[in-house]
Parts: sequence; structure tokens; C-alpha cells
Amino acid sequence: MALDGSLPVETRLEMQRRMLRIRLFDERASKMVKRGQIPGTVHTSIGQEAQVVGACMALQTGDHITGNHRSHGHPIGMGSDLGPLMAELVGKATGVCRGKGGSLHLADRAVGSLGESGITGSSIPIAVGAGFSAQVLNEGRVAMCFFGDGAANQGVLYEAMNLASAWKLPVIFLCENNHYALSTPAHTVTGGRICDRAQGFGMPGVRVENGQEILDVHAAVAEAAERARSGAGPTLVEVMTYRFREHSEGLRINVDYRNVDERELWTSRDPIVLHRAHLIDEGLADASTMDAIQSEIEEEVEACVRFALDSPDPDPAVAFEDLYTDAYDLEDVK
Amino acid sequence: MALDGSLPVETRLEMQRRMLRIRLFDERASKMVKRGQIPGTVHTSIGQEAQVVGACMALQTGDHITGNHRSHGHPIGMGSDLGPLMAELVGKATGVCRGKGGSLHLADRAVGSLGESGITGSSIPIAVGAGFSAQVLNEGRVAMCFFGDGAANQGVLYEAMNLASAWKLPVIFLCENNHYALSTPAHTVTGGRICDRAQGFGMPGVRVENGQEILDVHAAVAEAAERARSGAGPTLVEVMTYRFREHSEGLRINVDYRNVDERELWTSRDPIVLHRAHLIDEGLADASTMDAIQSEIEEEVEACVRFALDSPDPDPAVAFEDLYTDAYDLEDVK
Amino acid sequence: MSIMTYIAAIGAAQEEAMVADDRVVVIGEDVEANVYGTTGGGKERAEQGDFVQRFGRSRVRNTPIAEEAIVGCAIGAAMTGLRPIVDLSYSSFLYMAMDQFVNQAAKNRYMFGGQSSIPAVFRSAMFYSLSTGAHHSDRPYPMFMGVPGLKVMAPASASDAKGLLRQAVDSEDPVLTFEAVPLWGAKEEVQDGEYRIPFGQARTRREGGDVTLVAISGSVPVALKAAEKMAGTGVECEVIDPRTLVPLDTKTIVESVMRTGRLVIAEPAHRTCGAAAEIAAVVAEEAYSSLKAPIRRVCARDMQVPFSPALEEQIYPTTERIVAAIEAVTRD
Amino acid sequence: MSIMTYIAAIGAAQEEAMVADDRVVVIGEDVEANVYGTTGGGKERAEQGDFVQRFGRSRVRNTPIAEEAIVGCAIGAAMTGLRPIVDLSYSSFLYMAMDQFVNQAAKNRYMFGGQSSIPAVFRSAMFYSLSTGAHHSDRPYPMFMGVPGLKVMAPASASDAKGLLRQAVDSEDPVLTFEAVPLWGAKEEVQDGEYRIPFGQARTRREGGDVTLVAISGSVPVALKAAEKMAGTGVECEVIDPRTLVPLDTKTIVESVMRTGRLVIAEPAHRTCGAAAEIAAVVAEEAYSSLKAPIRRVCARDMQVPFSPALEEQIYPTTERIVAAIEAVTRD
Ligand SMILES: Cc1ncc(C[n+]2csc(CCOP(=O)(O)OP(=O)(O)O)c2C)c(N)n1
Ligand SMILES: Cc1ncc(C[n+]2csc(CCOP(=O)(O)OP(=O)(O)O)c2C)c(N)n1
Ligand SMILES: [Mg+2]
Ligand SMILES: [Mg+2]
Repeated sequence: MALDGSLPVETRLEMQRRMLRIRLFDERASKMVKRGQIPGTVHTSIGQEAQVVGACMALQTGDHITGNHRSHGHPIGMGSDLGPLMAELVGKATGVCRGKGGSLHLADRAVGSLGESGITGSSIPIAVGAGFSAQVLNEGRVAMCFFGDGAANQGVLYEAMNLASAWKLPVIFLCENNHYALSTPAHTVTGGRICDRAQGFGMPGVRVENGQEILDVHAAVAEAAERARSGAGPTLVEVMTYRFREHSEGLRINVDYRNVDERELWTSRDPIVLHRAHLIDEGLADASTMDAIQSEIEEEVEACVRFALDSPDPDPAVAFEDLYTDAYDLEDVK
Repeated sequence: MALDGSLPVETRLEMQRRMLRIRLFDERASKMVKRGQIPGTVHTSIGQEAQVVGACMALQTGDHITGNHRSHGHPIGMGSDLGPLMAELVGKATGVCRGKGGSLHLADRAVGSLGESGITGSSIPIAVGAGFSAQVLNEGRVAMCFFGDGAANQGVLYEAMNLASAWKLPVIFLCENNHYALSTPAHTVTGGRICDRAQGFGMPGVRVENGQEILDVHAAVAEAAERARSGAGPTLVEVMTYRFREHSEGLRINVDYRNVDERELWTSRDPIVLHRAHLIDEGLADASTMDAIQSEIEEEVEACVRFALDSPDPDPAVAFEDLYTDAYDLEDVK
Repeated sequence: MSIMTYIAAIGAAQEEAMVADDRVVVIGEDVEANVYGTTGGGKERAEQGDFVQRFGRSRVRNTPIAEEAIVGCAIGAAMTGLRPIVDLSYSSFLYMAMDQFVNQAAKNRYMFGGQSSIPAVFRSAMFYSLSTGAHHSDRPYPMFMGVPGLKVMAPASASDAKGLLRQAVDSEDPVLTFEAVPLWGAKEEVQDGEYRIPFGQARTRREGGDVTLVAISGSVPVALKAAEKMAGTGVECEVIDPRTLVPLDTKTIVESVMRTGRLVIAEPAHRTCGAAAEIAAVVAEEAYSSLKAPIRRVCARDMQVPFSPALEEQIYPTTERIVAAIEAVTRD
Repeated sequence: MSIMTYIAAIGAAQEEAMVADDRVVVIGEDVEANVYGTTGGGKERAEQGDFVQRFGRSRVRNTPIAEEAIVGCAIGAAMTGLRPIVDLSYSSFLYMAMDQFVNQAAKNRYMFGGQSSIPAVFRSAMFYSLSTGAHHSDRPYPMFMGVPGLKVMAPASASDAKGLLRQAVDSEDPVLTFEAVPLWGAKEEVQDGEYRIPFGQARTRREGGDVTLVAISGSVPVALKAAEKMAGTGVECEVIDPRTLVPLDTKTIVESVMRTGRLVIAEPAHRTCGAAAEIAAVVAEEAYSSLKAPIRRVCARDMQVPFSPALEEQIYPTTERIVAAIEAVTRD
């Protein structure tokens, strides 16, 4: 960070790169679901890139994250290689989880990603555990968990927040409030404001009102990370954002649960467009630099798709590995 | 209630009766555990009578409660017959649960008691369900759940609070904060204040600072009940109190987790002594009236013990009844 | 009679129950928008059949994502006058509410000496064999079979799904239904109007005197295919679907094995401590003297479920694995 | 060798593990005050052996009552460098953390392709036959046997408890230990110093050629008594304690049945889908040809646990019930 608190240009360009990676990766993945190239479905982070990347880039090497079903953005935000991620979505041997996880269950220890969880809320205490080990082993690490406004109504979050608070663990609870859990508007099933729930658990709760501005997200999470690393304990950060697409690709909901005005308002706040404009307005980059970044990422994403499609399927025997660390005899698994 | 908001004398005398019933019932039960007349153990509410009775007496006939392992006070507070309660503790055929529940699992539908739970926190959503049925069936009932400061760290409470808040259910969450969960001081495992946790879930949270004063408890719960009945939704009421005895009878903890000064301070605030003094000071009753009440309850408790001890054991076949509503053939249960 | 899919049959039973009794309510995540296809007839809310329009938001309610509170709330509501149907969507989410199932739903009536009963239905669907990955592919019904106080049903066809669900709503005790998503689209002739199928009565899907083939849930059609194949080689299998697992119709199974002397059991749950283990144990005790061959189980292998389609299918019982088991027991 | 109680053996294994490896931590409700008797030596904190004094509050921590978060926290900590021992006290509280056990502890390593392992031990004690009522008398280990990815141990004696727990702490995979409270006070000669008992190796507690009697956890001493009684009538039972249920030493059991031709299984869990069902099913497949009689299970009856002492005992396997089962299989 510069003396005036502003981020280095390179960091801000990297933010754009990572946001673009998420956008283009997810757009591509969506098409591949439609074409049957990706089995099952995927949940895209399109529209939420600032919230994801702003949070991830406020962490340091060695820190840990856990995530949820809206999963690709988190490892990408931490800097994952795209190839093994896409190969995982396709179910290939070269997948980051050997083809055994799929979209919902990405993990990439290389960048500190302990794993996404298809069960909402379920990975929250895992991050608390990573904070616990950091404290006992005195390793100066921080752990962050991502979860949605829907998951914010699950009890395990409050158990986890309380535990982290009582033990002053270096944990950040990052709520991605995109206003909906599947077809359910948050306000219809949520008493009070999520950020206001922190205080009663003895920790600060902050809300980033405009989660489409990556610097706002980054600043809030950086402060939480500093607090965590200093030993002062956890923070709950609620980021207000919006998903531009349907809950999951291919899902059709026959009720108009999000109205057009709202959708238009939010899609007009595209985090990638906004950040690009800021960089240009502030004279930190010109349009051609930004275009070059865009092309560079486009190529990267095309390459990851090729890598995925060209990779071999996992050997059937791989299905019987990794359950335990002990060698397990295939014959034994009946 | 009188026009000036004060409670009728008869109500205040009944408060004393019910507190005495709890005190004497529990003192007797404690002795019976020691003598082996009650199998297993019991958790007494001695010291917490104002908190229990003040809350129960703020409800109306038809309302429901659920409770926890510190269990006898709740049905007694609602007006249960002592005989079947004590018989239940002893494991007799005449027990309120036919001898199948025991101390931890009292229920007495006759007074609206849906059941105590040995699993801390587990009965909280049951009360929310009673509130839900009240709302759907439009029955004007209220439901209250009792739980401790320890259980207040369980996730299910926050799921339940949020659900009750989102649906505006007529529910009262009554936290019996006696400062300890078994050997664990609340402040060592609790982030923030429990009452402050309500606001973030969109409901009022109030704290009764002196839970040894029955009128304070009653007033707070009566207000919550009125709010619930009016359709305005749930309230969290945290009552600060103290258990005078060990967590459970017979348990010996070798570490001095509660210091003497603290214990003396709190035992000097005996809710029964305090309420008696108030009644006499306010000229509502004289010492002899109060003594008579005491003797009356003493006799009642002795009678319930006799009833329990004189009752027959349940027939062994009773163990195979009540699992399902369908007739179940004993032979079938292998 | 009309032809109906499995999923439509569930919707139909639910609708009939809602119409028949005002105390029946449906709660769950995303039930208002009919995301899982059992709370609305048409594609648009305006079309006929939408539950919210027909029954109102008091009786059809979206819940927060809070399985423990939802299940507990349904239990409490059932104890005090409602007859809730809880849509938990994926069976994989039941673990979140395990305490409520085991410690409240199953135990309350018993330990309180019968003071309250709990007429609640907990619906959940087993998504598997659909590339949904380890977190969304569970088939956890055996866990619940071992919890006395719960009733457990696992229909394998449209007509069974409808009649059993209706019976479940009528039950005064908590019922868990495990629906098989691989069968959602499977069609069958279904009786018109209301009907109920009593619990504890197996359905013999095919008669045969050589081998008893007990199959559960999604394994029923697979078993029928295997039986068909074996018939070509002159081996006649009697295919029995228990339909409800608690209570379990051991009588029909034992009687069949007494005739055939051979037993193969197929199910989509893990092998260890599954329903097949229970059935094998019952038969090894009660039909021992008639047994002419080892009892074979064909279950999901004791692995978690891998995502890649190149890996997943081998986890579950396939026609080939069932055929191999039948061949093995007839060889002896 | 020294004589040690079952509960002391657990404390000793825990202590040795804490001394041997700084990454081992103990967390749980009320562990600091040694409420459950395995985190301190003496009666007073000042006396030698108190874990808090010896290892400090960083490594011995009271938790809030929050089983789901505790278990999840241990999993996350295990994935990132610690080796937690979680004391969950009563087995009845495991349901509260079921999602963490099934969806995180059991699945993480597998679905992430082996990127992390989870060396964590989850201890819990089965209180039963002690008038603790339906909420505190669970014996839920069979539920966990059906969850691939978890290891499950259920020691029945002091020396097994110590050696298996030490092995569990060494395991790179999550282990659930189910301790039998009725055996807490039972004494046995225990090897001095550190030792480990490998998982998946049954212990033959008594040899005999007439009947194989497999017994689990608290049923082992009851089975030994029954075997003693039968020996008086000239029937020699081979009493086998599997000790670990996942992995399960089916080889020892099957070999024994091949010799004896008869099998009785006793366990304190519910009958339906219990460990006994699994063992019966394995034997009905693998030792069918040697079987000379029906396989008999003697389990807890499929009931919840009543409180009254006049009612409770008949729920569990008793010496009489086991003797009756042995007589039945030897009669044929
Ligand atoms: C325990 C559990 N319950 C329900 C689901 C089904 N489900 C998957 S995503 C989802 C909505 C989640 O909403 P939110 O947490 O706001 O995340 P978002 O999808 O909006 O990013 C639901 C209900 C689940 N996966 N896990
Ligand atoms: C889920 C669960 N975890 C742990 C326990 C063991 N336990 C019984 S009472 C108790 C302490 C409860 O403390 P609190 O809620 O404050 O109630 P209090 O005993 O102080 O009235 C504990 C830990 C339990 N019964 N249930
Ligand atoms: Mg959301
Ligand atoms: Mg307390």
C-alpha cells in the first residue's frame, strides 16, 4: 500500500485480472453446462466479482479460505490456476480434485483454499478451525469463510462466530449478501440485518453497502484481516451485491421472484465496468492497457477450456482412492 | 392486574406458593437422590425460583412452554400437580410420563408443558412450532422456551429466533442466565451479551438484571407475552440469576470454579426471602400468613413424596408402549 | 387410472392432503416458487395448481435455510394441532437436523408417556447418479431405520409414492420419506382419486420361484431389469419392494425365501449397516433352514460419491452387478 | 503391567499423546475442570496430573456448548496442522454435529482428491443402563459405521481403550471413539508405557469350538458371563470382540464361524441396522456353507430407553438373553 493508503497500480490491475477471470470462466462454464460438456450444474459468481476478489486480495499468502456452492470465484480470487479448476468442472483426471469434487467441491491448497461446500453453512466452522490452528501454532495466519445471505440464517454460523469471538481467533466471516437464497428474497426470511448480528457475539459487524466497488470491499476486509492478525479477534463483513444470472445454470424458476427494475439497477453496477472506469479516470491505465488485460484473460480462459476438454477421464480405480490416508485395497470396497 | 399496574395480592401470594413448591420439591429431590430413592440425578432450580415462576405466571392458560435439563421448576411454575412429577422422578407408574421420562424429561400437557429436554437447546424450536400452530390456527396462544446461558451458544437458538422473527410468531425466548454452564463460566465462552443478540434478528432483547426479584421477571415476560399475542412477534428475555447448588445433585467438581464471595453475594439474594419481605413490607400479608403458606407447601411436598414412594413400579410391558400411536405388538420388538 | 410420473404423484398426494385437511401445511425452502416441482401445477403462478394461490401463504411457507429449526418447528406444530409436511429437498440436508429427528421427533412421544403425538411428514429426495457430487448424493435412510420412533418410507414407483405419502400424512407419528430422484420421471398407472397404501406391506413386483430379489427405492427398476435378463437364462426371480423400511414387511420376504431358498438384496445406500444388512440378518435368522446359498448384497460401495461421470456409476448397484450376484447364488 | 480402570486408561492415552506431540490439543465442554475424568490426575487442580496446569490453556480448552462448531473447528484445525482430540462427553450429543461428521469429516479428503487429511479424534461416551433417560442413553455407533470416511472404535476393556485411543490419535483420518460408561470402572492389566493397537484386528476373549459369540462394547463382559454359564453345560463359546467397527475384522469372525458353524452377536445398539446386522450379513454371505444354525442377534430392543429402573434393563442384551440365544442355536 502507498503511504496515502491507496493500493499500488499493479494490485489494482491484478484485481481487474482476477475479476475478469471469474467473469469469463463462469460465462464459459455456463455455456459448457448448456452443451453438456460440464455434468450437473454450476453456480456462477457473475456480478459478484468485486465482492469475491476484493475480499480474497485482502488476504496474504498462507491465509486460508473456505467457501460454498457459488464456488469458482473463491479459488480464482485467491489466484488458482484455471486449467485444473475447469478440468474439475468437466470431471477430468487433471482436475484440481482429480475429478472427484466437481464444481461444488473445489479446493486448491496451493492458494490456501481449504474447500468449497455444497452444504450451505457447513464450511464455516472449518475456517474457524484454521484460525484455531493459526493461534495455537502461532503462525500469524488468517482464515476467511464465504457464505451467502441464505446461509446466514443457519445456526452453525452463530456457533462459529461465538467460538471465534470467545477464543479471539483470526477469522473473517464474509457474507455475500446477493439478496436472494435461490428463489427466496432475503428480507422475507431474515429477521434484522445480518451485519447487526455481530455485535451480540462480541465482534464488529460491518456492511459494505456497495459491494460492486472492489476497493470498498477490499478496504473492509483488509481492516478485518489486520484486526484478526493483531490478535483482536474475528469480524463479520457483510457485502451487499447481486448475482446477475439465475441461481444455477439451467435452473428455470417459473415465478418472477426478482423484478426487472431491480435487476436493471444492479446490472448497471457491473463491478468490472466500474473498476475499469476508475482506473482510466484516475489516469492509472488507459483503455488499451485494459483491453490488453481483457484479451490476455480471454486467452487464458480459452486455454483452460482446451486443457479441460483435452484431458483424459480419470481411471475408474481413482474412485476408490483418497477416502482414507491408509492404502485401501480396492477389492475390499464392497 | 390492578389499574395502577400492580398485581392482585392473590397473584403475588400464588407466586410465593409456586416458588416455595419449587424450592421444597427440589430440596426434597436432592435428598432423595442422595438416599438412592431417585435414580440417576436431578438438576435443581434452587435460587432461580423467581426467574422460573415470574416467567411462567406471565403466561395464560392454553399457552405452551418447553424447557431443559433444569426441569422441575418449569412445570411447577405452570401449576403442575406435584405428585405425578415426583413419582416421575422416582420412576413410578403414576409418574406424569408413566415413569419413562424421569427428571430430565418432564412434560405435563395439563398445564401447557410440552416437555423438557435433556439435550440443551433442542427444545427451543419445539416452542417455535407451538407458536407457528398458534398463528396458523389463529388460537391466540403464546409459546415460551426456557434455556440456559450455555445453551444460548447453540446455533439452533439463532435459527429458531430468526424463524420466529421472520414469521412474527408468538414466541418468548427465555434465557436463564445463571452465569455458568456446568463448570464453565459464561463469560469465558460467550462473545458479547446474550440479550444483545436479539436485535440483529429483528426482535427486542431485554435483560432482567435482577432475576431474583420476581416482579421484575414477571413484568418483562408479561410485556413479551403481550407483544407476542398482539402479533408483533417474538422477544428474547435474558434473566440474570444464580443456581445456589451444584450443577446436578451428587456431582463433585474438583476445581473451585465459583468463588465464595460470588456465591455469598448471590445466596444473600434469595428470591423467596425477598418476595416474602416485599409482601410484608407492603402490608399485603403478615408473617403468619406467609408462615401458613410455607407450612401448606411443606405438607404438599411431603404428600407428593409419599405418593411417589407408595406408588407401584410400572409394569415391564409399559416399556414397549407409546413409541408409536399405532398399537405395537410387544412380540414384534426384538 | 391415469399415467403419472413419480414426481407428479408426490405433488398430487400433497395437493389432495392440503384440500382434505386445513391442518396440513407445507413448509420448506423455496416451496412458494415450486422450485422442486411438488407445490404447483403449471409453469406460471397464474396457471392453475399453484399452492400459494390455492392455499395461501399461511399454509405454504418458504423457510429460511435452517433445517434444525424447520424440523423442530414442524415437530412443535404437530404436537399442537397442525399436520406439517416439511420439504427438505435433498436428503443430504437431513444431517443438519439430526438432533431434532433423533432426540425430538423419535423420542418425545415415548419419553413423555404418550402425552403428545407428532403427525409430521419429512420429505426429502435422494439425488444420486446425477453428477451432483459427494455433498448432494446421499442415500441416508438406513441411519433413520435404526432410530425407533420414526417411520421410514422409500417408494419406487408413482402409484406407491402417491398412496404412501397420503398414508404418511394420515399417520399420527413422524414419517420420513426418501424419494428417488432417478425415478422422478418414471411413469406408472395411478389410481384416480384418493387412496392410501398401508405401511409395512411389501409389493411383489415380479413373481418367481428360483431367487428372491429384494430391491429398495431406485434399485427396484434396476432389479427388475436384472430379473428380466435372468429369465432369459431360465432363472425366475421374485422381485420384492418393501416400500416402507420402518415398519418392514419381513414376513413377505421370509416367506419368499422359504420358497426360493436364495436371496439377493439390492439398494442404493452404502453397504455397511444398510437396509440390506438388516434384511440379510433377518433372513439368516428366520429362514435359515430354507437357505440354499449365501445371501448376497448389492449395495452402493462403501465410498463417498465421486463427481466425474467416468467414476460415479460404479458406486451404485447396476444391472450387471445384480445379475452377477444372482448368478453366484444360483451357481451353488 | 499395572492394573488400571477403563476410564483411567483413556486418560492415560490422552496424556501420553499430549506429552508426545505438541500438536495434540484437547477441546470440549468442561474439559478444563476435568468434569468427565480424563483430563486430570488428582482431585484438586494443585495435584499432579491436571491437564490445564501441565499443558496450558492453549492446548486444553473449554468450548461453548456448540457441538456443530466444535466438531467443524476440530476438522479445520486438523486440516491445518493440529491433531485435536475432541471430548464430546455423551454420545447422545453427536447428532448436533452430524452434518460436520458426515459432510465434512468423512467427505473432505475424498472429494478434494486427497489434498488435506483430517487427523482428529472425536471421543464420546455411551451412558446407558444408568437411569439417564432417553436423551442420555444413546449408543449411536452404527449410524457412523455407514459413513465411509470415518473410522469407528468401541473398546471393551482398559488395555484396548488405551492402545486403540493412542492409535486413533496417530491416525491421519478422523476417528470416532465410542466409550462404554458401564465399563468405566472395569479394571484390567495394562501394559506400561506407550503402545498402540492396530485398527481392524479383533480380540478373541475366549476360545471355543461350539459357537462363535461376537460381542461389542459393553456387551463383551455380558457375553463372557454367558459363555462361562454355557461352559458349565458343555457348550464352548468363542468370544470375539471386534474392537474397531470400521475397519471391521471380518476375517477373524468368518474363520471362527467356519470352525463353529454357529453365530450369536451381542451389542448394546438398536437391533435394526446395527453392527450385528452387518456382521450377520457378512457371515451369511461368506461363511454360509459352514453355518449349522440360524444366526441370532441379541441387541438393544428397537425401543427408546425408558427412565425407570423397573423398565430399563430389559432393553439391553442381558446374560439371560445371550444364553437363550446360544441355547437356541445349539439346539438345532
Ligand atoms: C444445508 C443446505 N440446505 C439447503 C441447500 C440448498 N441450497 C443450495 S444453495 C441455496 C441458496 C443459498 O443461498 P445463499 O446462501 O444466499 O447463497 P447464494 O446462492 O445466494 O450465493 C440453497 C437453499 C443446501 N445446499 N444446503
Ligand atoms: C447438546 C448438549 N451438549 C451438552 C450437554 C451436557 N450438558 C448438560 S447441562 C450442561 C450445561 C448447561 O448450561 P446452561 O445452558 O447454562 O444451563 P444451566 O445448567 O446453567 O441451567 C451441559 C454442558 C447436553 N445436555 N446437551
Ligand atoms: Mg444469496
Ligand atoms: Mg447456566
